[in-house]
Amino acid sequence: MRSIISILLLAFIAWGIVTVIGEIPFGTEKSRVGGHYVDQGREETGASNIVTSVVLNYRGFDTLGEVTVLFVAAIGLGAALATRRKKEKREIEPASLVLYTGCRFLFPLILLFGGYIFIHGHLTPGGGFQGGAIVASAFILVYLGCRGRRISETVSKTIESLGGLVFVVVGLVGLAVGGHYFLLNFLPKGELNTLFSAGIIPILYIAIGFKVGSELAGVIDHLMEESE
Amino acid sequence: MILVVSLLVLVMLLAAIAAFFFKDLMSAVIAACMVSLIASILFYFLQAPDVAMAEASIGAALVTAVFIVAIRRTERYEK
Amino acid sequence: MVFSQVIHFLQNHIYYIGAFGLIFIGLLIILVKHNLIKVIIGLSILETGVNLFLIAVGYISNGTAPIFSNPSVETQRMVDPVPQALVLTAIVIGVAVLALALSLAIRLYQHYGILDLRQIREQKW
Amino acid sequence: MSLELLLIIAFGGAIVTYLLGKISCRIREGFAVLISLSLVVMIACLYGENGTESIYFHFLGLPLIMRTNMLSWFFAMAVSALGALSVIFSLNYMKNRERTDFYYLMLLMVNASMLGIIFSGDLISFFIFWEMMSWSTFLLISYNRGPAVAAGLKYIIMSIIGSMAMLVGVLSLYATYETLNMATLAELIGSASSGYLLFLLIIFSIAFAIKNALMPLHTWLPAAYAEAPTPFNGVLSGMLTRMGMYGFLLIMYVIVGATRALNLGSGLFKFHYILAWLGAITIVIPTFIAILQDDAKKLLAWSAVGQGGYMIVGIAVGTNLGLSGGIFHTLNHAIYIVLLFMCVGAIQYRTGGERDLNSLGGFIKKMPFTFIGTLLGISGLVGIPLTNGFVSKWLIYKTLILEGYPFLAFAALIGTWGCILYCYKFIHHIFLGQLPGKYQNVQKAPFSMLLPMIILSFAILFFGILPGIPLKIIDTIGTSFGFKSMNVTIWGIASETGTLNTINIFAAVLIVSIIAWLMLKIGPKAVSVAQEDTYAAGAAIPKDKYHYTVDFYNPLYRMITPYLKDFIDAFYMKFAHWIQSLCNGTRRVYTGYVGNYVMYIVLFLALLIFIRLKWSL
Repeated sequence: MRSIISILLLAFIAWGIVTVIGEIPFGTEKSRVGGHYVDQGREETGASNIVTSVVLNYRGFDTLGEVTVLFVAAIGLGAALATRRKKEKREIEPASLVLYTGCRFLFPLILLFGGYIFIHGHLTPGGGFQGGAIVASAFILVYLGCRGRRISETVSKTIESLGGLVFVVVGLVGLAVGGHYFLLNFLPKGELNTLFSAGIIPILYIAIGFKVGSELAGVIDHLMEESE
Repeated sequence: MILVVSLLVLVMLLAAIAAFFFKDLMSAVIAACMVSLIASILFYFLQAPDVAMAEASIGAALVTAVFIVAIRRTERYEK
Repeated sequence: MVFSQVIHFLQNHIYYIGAFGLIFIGLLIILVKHNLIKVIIGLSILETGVNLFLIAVGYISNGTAPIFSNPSVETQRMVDPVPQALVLTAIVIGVAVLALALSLAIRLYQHYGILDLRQIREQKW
Repeated sequence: MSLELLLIIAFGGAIVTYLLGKISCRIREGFAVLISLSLVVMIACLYGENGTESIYFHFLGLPLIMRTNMLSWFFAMAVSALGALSVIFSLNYMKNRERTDFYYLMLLMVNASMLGIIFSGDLISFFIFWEMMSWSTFLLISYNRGPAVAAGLKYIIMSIIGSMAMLVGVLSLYATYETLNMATLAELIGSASSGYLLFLLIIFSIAFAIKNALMPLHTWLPAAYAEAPTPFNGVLSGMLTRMGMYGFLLIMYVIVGATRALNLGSGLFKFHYILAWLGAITIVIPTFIAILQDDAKKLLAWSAVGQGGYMIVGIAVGTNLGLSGGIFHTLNHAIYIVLLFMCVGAIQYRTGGERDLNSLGGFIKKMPFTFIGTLLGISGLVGIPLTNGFVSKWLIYKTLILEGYPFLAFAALIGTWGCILYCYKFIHHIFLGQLPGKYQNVQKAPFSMLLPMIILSFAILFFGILPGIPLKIIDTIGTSFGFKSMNVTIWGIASETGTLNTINIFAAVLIVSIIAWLMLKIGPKAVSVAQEDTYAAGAAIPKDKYHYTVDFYNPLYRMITPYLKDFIDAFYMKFAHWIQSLCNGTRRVYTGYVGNYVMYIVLFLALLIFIRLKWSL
């Protein structure tokens, strides 16, 4: 009964949307702000990747909020799953030798790849969030493959806090130097398409990369804590 | 080109419908993972490599891992 | 003739169809299913659909990705970077929210031993 | 003597008392007594200062003003004196209780904020002190845990309703006149339309009627009185509840002015008529509810509601006699109700908190001073000549008869009859009758409890025999409101409207009592017989079996109980249940099931699409 009503309602809404969607032509330029970013972005921010310059420079404050949401979600998850830890540790069946070695071998490579992604965020596709996720996936690999090995909680918390701190401090320095707005790009822009360009963007993306990586790794850690 | 895209969309929708019907939550999660993966390919076709990368690494990998961990801590079959 | 019409239709609408298909399937899962984890799966599918729709709206025909990786792209049009930045943000927030929701689901399961929303009566505010 | 200093001493003394309590109990108690006594002395020094104003602070751009005049001196004197006596009474009563530091802090805080209310010369500081008083009272009422918390909650909810109504009035005054200084407002308000004045009076009356427990809004009072710590009951019933009276005087006679306030409305529906009739209802119904009570504190609480009606009737009638009667009754009622609560407190202190009238009895031999105090207290409450209650009730009756309100006078008379019944029940059930076996070893009340009781007993007689002293002050207040003077003499009143001469009454009572004493002396001596001999014909029955203070007014109970359930409380409860079921209906929509919420969203979307397709907006 409920499913029939739901399907009928959704079909009605779908029909309504079909009548509307024809008015949104596919593949045309719809906003001018995107054009402006594309045209002026390189001169204004020095980053080759316009998405990066939007995320970290034009809309940097939003990103700070996003990082905060991530942080709050991680805290909430920790709070929701916080239980009194059981003293006795169950015997964990070790993984096979091949898996264990493979994971240990792959782990630094994945970390390296993640680092590459977020260091080159202003030049190539990718950036702090993607790189951070890749770093976190390396930790998932370790959790699943090499059982019993964990990242130390203090270390992950420290890295995470430092990442957030760097973001805020760089933004505040920009505010202090320029006096106009938060996250002012106060460092020299450098030469386009080189690693040391785009001012504060690589610094911020590295900070975000560390922060997101440690945060997501912490989330996984919390989730897996008792299941093992 | 457009036929490839159409095929991908079709597969994606089928995977989503499969996620609706599977009683085994693990299978449903894998179907959802497939949806994310194909979505990331579509993002790449739409000239959004950043998003494609994020969707592939986060949507397809991390979310699936989180789901699997959660299912292991609860129960596997939808009653 | 019919074939070219179909091609034309697909070219204009296939991404929208995919996006809204995902949205409606996600909504349907949330509306109909009672299992909490299934509901969260539906949420994730819905979110993917919304992201796909946003990127599709920002697409410009024959545009390139908004990255000046080599000098040859300078002459071409680029797709809108703003929806991409938004969606990038949305994906990351999505995974955080999803993880939080799942942790709450785990907590509920620990407390009630069940994931069926209809049978968890005390969760009324 | 500046008023700022007075308030600083009052509030600072409360806080210092709390801090001293962390060091030593004895220092704290000594300091609390010292502070409250010094407040009495300082306020006494303010006598005769009139109209002095001083700005002590700026709040949101509004000057906060303090001022003195005779009205505030009168109330401040009563507040500080009764507060000091209550503090002295608390010394023994509160010993060995927990959280005594907090108790003293809040008691002194209530006193200080009442002084703030009385001395404030603008409405915003009036409101601030009013709120401070309400909240510290709430904390004190809830001091004993358990049912006290519920009582306190009831009090604070009604109090908040009242203060919000008052805030609306204050803001509307500010919006109209851009000042909240009472003196300036009193001048400016002369030009206001009578509709606006009616609105003002009604909106302020809600606040003050709640505080003064006027009939439809009295429901907080019995529970609060019954559950509050007994030494605080004195302050609560004596002065705090009567802040509502002060408010009525302030808004009716100080701000709006007597001539305007007494002419609002038309025909029978004049504002002050309706107020007087509410007062009359408040006299009759709670008095008879008081008869039904078996709990000593509840009985006094309902009695206090009833006596509040006399004051309202007195000031609402609006002549110089009535006004004097109302104000004087406020003072008198404060004196004897504090005394009666202290007596109950002494009984409770010695019996371990017993306040059920049916299980007490025969304390006359054990606690003679408390008995004499209670006797004088109920004499004042009933209005027996030579006690202060007589004078104020006489003034009110006289006014009602002179001004031609026979029905109001009849209501007041019925109230007095009922008053006699419950007063006799009160004293009989506690002091007369059979002493229950378990209380054989009860001792006299300690001196720190007896001292305030003795002082108050003397005050009852003093104001009863020499009513001229307070009436002189009250006459000054009345003339400052624009009423005619009453020609007060020290023995009473000697004017053409009414003559009261307590010297004659005193002489008459003296002669009668001498005759009675002589008759007792001359007539045959009574032989004292052991109670067992007459009651059980010599057969040995345990003493507790013939405890005859139960079911005292049984026929009367049966007659009036069906009519006098606390129907207003029941009405409020019914209203609350109705609201609750309404909210439960809402909860059927918000079920806590995710699917339903999403369904609402989808339905709303469908509605939007339907509207768009239908009218193609």
